[in-house]
Amino acid sequence: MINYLANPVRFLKFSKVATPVFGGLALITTIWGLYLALIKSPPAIEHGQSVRMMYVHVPAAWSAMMAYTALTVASAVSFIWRHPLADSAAKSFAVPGTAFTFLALVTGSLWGKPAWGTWWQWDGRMTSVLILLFIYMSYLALWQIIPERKRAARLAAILAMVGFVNIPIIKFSVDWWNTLHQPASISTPGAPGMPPEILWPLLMMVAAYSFLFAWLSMRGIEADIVKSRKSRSHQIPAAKVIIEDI
Amino acid sequence: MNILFPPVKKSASLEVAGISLSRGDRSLISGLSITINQGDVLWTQGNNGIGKTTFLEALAGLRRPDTGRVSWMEGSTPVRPEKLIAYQPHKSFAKALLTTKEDLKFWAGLYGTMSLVTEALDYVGLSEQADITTQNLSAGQRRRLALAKLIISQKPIWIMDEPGAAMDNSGVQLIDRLIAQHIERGGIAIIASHDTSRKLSTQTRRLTLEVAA
Amino acid sequence: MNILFPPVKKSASLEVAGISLSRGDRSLISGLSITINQGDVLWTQGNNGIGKTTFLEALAGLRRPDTGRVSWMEGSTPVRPEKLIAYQPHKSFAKALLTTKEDLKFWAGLYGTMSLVTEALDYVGLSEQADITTQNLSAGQRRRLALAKLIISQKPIWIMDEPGAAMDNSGVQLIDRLIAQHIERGGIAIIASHDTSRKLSTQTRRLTLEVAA
Amino acid sequence: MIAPLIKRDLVLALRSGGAWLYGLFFFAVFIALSAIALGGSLNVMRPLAPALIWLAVIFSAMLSFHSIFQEDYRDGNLAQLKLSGAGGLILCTAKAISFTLLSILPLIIATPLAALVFDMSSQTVMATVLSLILASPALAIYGVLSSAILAGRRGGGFLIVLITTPFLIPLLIFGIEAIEGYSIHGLVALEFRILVGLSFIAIAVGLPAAAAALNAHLE
Amino acid sequence: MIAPLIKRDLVLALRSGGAWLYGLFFFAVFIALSAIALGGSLNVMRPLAPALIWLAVIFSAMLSFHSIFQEDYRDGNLAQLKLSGAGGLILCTAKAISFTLLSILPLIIATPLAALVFDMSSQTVMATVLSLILASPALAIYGVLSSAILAGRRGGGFLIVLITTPFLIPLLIFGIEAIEGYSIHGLVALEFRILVGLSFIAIAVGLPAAAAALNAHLE
Ligand code: HEM
Ligand SMILES: Nc1ncnc2c1ncn2[C@@H]1O[C@H](COP(=O)(O)OP(=O)(O)OP(=O)(O)O)[C@@H](O)[C@H]1O
Ligand SMILES: Nc1ncnc2c1ncn2[C@@H]1O[C@H](COP(=O)(O)OP(=O)(O)OP(=O)(O)O)[C@@H](O)[C@H]1O
Ligand SMILES: [Mg+2]
Ligand SMILES: [Mg+2]
Repeated sequence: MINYLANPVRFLKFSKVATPVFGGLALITTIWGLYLALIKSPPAIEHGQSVRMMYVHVPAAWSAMMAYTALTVASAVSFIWRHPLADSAAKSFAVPGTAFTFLALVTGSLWGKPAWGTWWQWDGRMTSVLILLFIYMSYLALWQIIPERKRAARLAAILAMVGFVNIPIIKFSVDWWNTLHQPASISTPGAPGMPPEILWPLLMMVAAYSFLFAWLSMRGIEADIVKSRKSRSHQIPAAKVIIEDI
Repeated sequence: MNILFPPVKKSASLEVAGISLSRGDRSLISGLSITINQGDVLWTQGNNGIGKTTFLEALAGLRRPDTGRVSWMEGSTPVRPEKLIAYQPHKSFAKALLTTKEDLKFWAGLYGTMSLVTEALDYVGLSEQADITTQNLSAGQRRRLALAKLIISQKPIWIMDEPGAAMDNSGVQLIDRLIAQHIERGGIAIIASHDTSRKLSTQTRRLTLEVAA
Repeated sequence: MNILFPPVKKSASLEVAGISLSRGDRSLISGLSITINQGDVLWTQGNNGIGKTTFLEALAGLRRPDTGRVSWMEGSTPVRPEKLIAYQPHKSFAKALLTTKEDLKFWAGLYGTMSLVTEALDYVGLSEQADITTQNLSAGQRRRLALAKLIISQKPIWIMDEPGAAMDNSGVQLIDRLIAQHIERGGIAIIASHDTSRKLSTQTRRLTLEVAA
Repeated sequence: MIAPLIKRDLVLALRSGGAWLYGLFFFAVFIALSAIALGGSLNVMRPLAPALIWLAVIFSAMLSFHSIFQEDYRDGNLAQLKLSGAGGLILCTAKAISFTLLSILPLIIATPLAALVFDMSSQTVMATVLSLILASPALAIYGVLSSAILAGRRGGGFLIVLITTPFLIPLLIFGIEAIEGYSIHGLVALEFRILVGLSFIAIAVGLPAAAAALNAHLE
Repeated sequence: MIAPLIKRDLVLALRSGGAWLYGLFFFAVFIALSAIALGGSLNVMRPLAPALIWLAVIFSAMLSFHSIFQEDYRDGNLAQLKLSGAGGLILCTAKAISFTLLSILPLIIATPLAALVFDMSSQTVMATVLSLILASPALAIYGVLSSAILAGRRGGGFLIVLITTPFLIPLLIFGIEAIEGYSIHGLVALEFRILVGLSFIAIAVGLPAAAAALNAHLE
């Protein structure tokens, strides 16, 4: 499947169908999820109405990490096989990834005020998510400042792979540092679990974010392919070569 | 002088198979193939901006061709370009704050040819400048220092980008003499130049790049 | 083309009175006097490292002679060198991140000759490269850009340090044509060069620096 | 004459892939790391906030000082600028203005955001911003001066720190004190007037000195 | 192969008119200005001292990062080094070593002096020095990595700050905590082991990544 799609022409053919599908699914799940989250679900006992922030915050945080993982995989493929499609993919994963990270930070900090009485604390999780934002930003900036595409792709891939060490740090920071932030309760196997009226909207929002991510990435890849084609089409012809003995 | 030019031990050659080169969105060379063997001199000519420097960089392994490949051969085994290539770029790459001799010695240290340093400086006519920092060298003296680095590298393939620029007459003669001696011992020279190409060995060729119609 | 070479308004000249120049502890030129008048071409020749560049820098007012003095005259009044001199150094001084056109426009803005930019680029053969950043120019293209800067400066005295280095044949012809047109309109050209000096005006002189016995 | 010079610096900065943001990033990282290092508790940090912001500005400006003339000197543009007739004073003024726009202004704009992190009172933020604005001519001009003195010296960076520190210490001291002064006397606080005075001294003494230093390199 | 590379860096540094002292001066100025900005009372400063010293080290190292490969890239030496057969890994190791010697070691030596200013207990000084020594491989290697990624980019400086910050924050946090840990557990404090671990990760991941980045520039 991946091998098949690795050809840009076939990829474009595939994405012509897939992109609108992802877009549609994103739209439906977002509307449905928001309805469940904001209207249908009950306010929490300790957090009151501000619990609704969870439905935006938690999936954003998860998606940010998921996007980074995808970015790392694409970067590894690009680095090892020098595949241009993997470059486009990596670059396209980074943009929504940055947005999700930013969203997680903002919603977290908006939630922090009612929950802990402060917008910001330098605790392990917040700090490591802030670091994730820095890494995403450096990654995108690197693409910007290096004009030669192939070189930019390789260097950005290296940065992305090294930066992956931050992901386990985010995940386990709550266990390593003593901290304000909520330890994992949903994503821990065997945990008591949440009541379904909270779990369902959450899962729906997770689905919405995932489809959104897929849709944005596909559009990014398509645009990138088209752009690199266009620049190749305006060419002065190559020089004529004459080799002779003297 | 012969300690500067001992015979090449293993014969080297360079195989270029259908390479295409481009810069930005401009394609410069497309589908070029050529084999360069022991004892060859190849002059690369063409107008400003046609792609000579870009081509030489590809031959030196400093630029990956868009398509096609360059193979560097020692006998009949492919090796890494580092084993074979010495490259003199447009810009001399002397460290401004080192003296001429220190700069040369550093490279000799890497190549394990420390014993050739004094001799090489003398050969290119920089003995008097040995102890001034390279930032104070004149334009031509800088190019001469770069020539000395070719010598001490003791590599079989020399790639030279307009070695004659900013050189006086004796300098141009020096270059010819250098190349001739290098070929005689079994080396290869690839030169980009706007001067007329001179026959410096029995196997001298000219590669001309021309604007396509 | 004539808008690029309008006649010089006030005649300029350059008086060198017994200057001595040295670098570090090396004395290069001692007690040199020469007067250079409207319509003069002066070729400066000599071996690498003899002191040509150092001499030109003194003429441009960028280096103070140890003894003696250089006077820059407009008619018969001495003026500051900035009023008269345009200088093309060895190294081209284009800003790496500006495009060719932007770089030229910046200087045109300072000189108040914005209307000449497109024409000048065309004249030196860089129209196609107008929109790529100067870091991507080839060696010869860089030198051509420096020539365009001489033109748009509209200064009467041109000082050129080896303008022919790294230039192709058409480039060398371009330089000759440029100098001839500049002389025709009443300018002065002082050129350091290793090529043979060519007679480009009725008042062409050669200044040769040689190693003293 | 001055406008194209400033414009070129701005274009080059924008073209440089964000190099002009260097100072801003350093500012942000400085605030962030200081907060982490000092333990992150707002109670410890709130009283230190104006001082930390002032330090961040001083250091991040200092970092950009050495590059003011360096590039132009190295690539031969400074000599050409001299020949173009743009005098030293014009050049230094242009550099001071573009430095202010590119390297100081972003910091001043970012200050209210940094203040958020420290939970500063809006009055203190006002006073901090004001003190920075009043001090910025002096900051820029001493940078231009030291960069002009050291243009083209390889590794001038460390000397820049050494040369500018004596000039920047009074700015730092009065800048921080002005913030306190504001809470008592408001805008007429003595320290504000001292800052203005320091900026005038910089213009009257620092700019001509910088121009002279520049000319000394080119003859 | 590695010795001549290190030797050249050292000679160039000594020849550069003191550029290698840049970091040291910055360190000193940072300590001095912080002391001034924080009001100069020992009671306020003593508890903050380890944090301030760590910050000074991190910032002054950060300042020197961008120059690690910049000059060699610009003047064409990096390409020539590649052709000389000195592989990326050797080159990066050499640079990390010379960076440690030139830019970190002087700071570590200066730390006891800085401690004097803050009137730190000798035990705390010991712990501070130790934490810095253990962290220095990681500090140097992340510098080499970011400089390798950005070699030759004009104005890469600001990105250096951005790229290295994520890697330096853990060092800073554990470095400062190690100093506290030492007062309780002595040398076996968990944080010391974490610092050693971070340095090992840097060697295992950072060095090869830096070598790969360097090669990416030259192909
Ligand atoms: C800017 C501040 C914040 C940041 C950067 C942040 C970041 C994150 C991240 C990265 C996760 C995913 C962790 C994982 O999958 O293990 C997460 C999950 C979560 N966050 Fe936050 N957060 C912030 C503030 C808050 C606040 C104020 C609250 C509520 C009081 C909160 C409640 C949660 C909850 C309940 C989860 C789900 C944990 C789980 O079961 O996995 N967060 N946050
Ligand atoms: N990003 C880019 N976009 C478009 N054209 C580019 C780009 N980068 C380089 N070029 C062009 O590619 C060519 C590179 O040529 P190269 O330096 O190999 O020329 P050359 O034959 O060595 O010329 P010279 O004799 O002047 O040294 C130049 O014409 C240059 O203008
Ligand atoms: N500090 C110094 N000590 C000794 N000699 C020096 C010093 N600085 C420069 N020189 C010498 O002064 C001379 C400067 O020459 P200049 O650059 O003017 O030569 P040129 O005639 O332009 O040569 P080219 O043709 O190579 O450009 C060189 O020989 C150089 O070695
Ligand atoms: Mg070329
Ligand atoms: Mg010269």
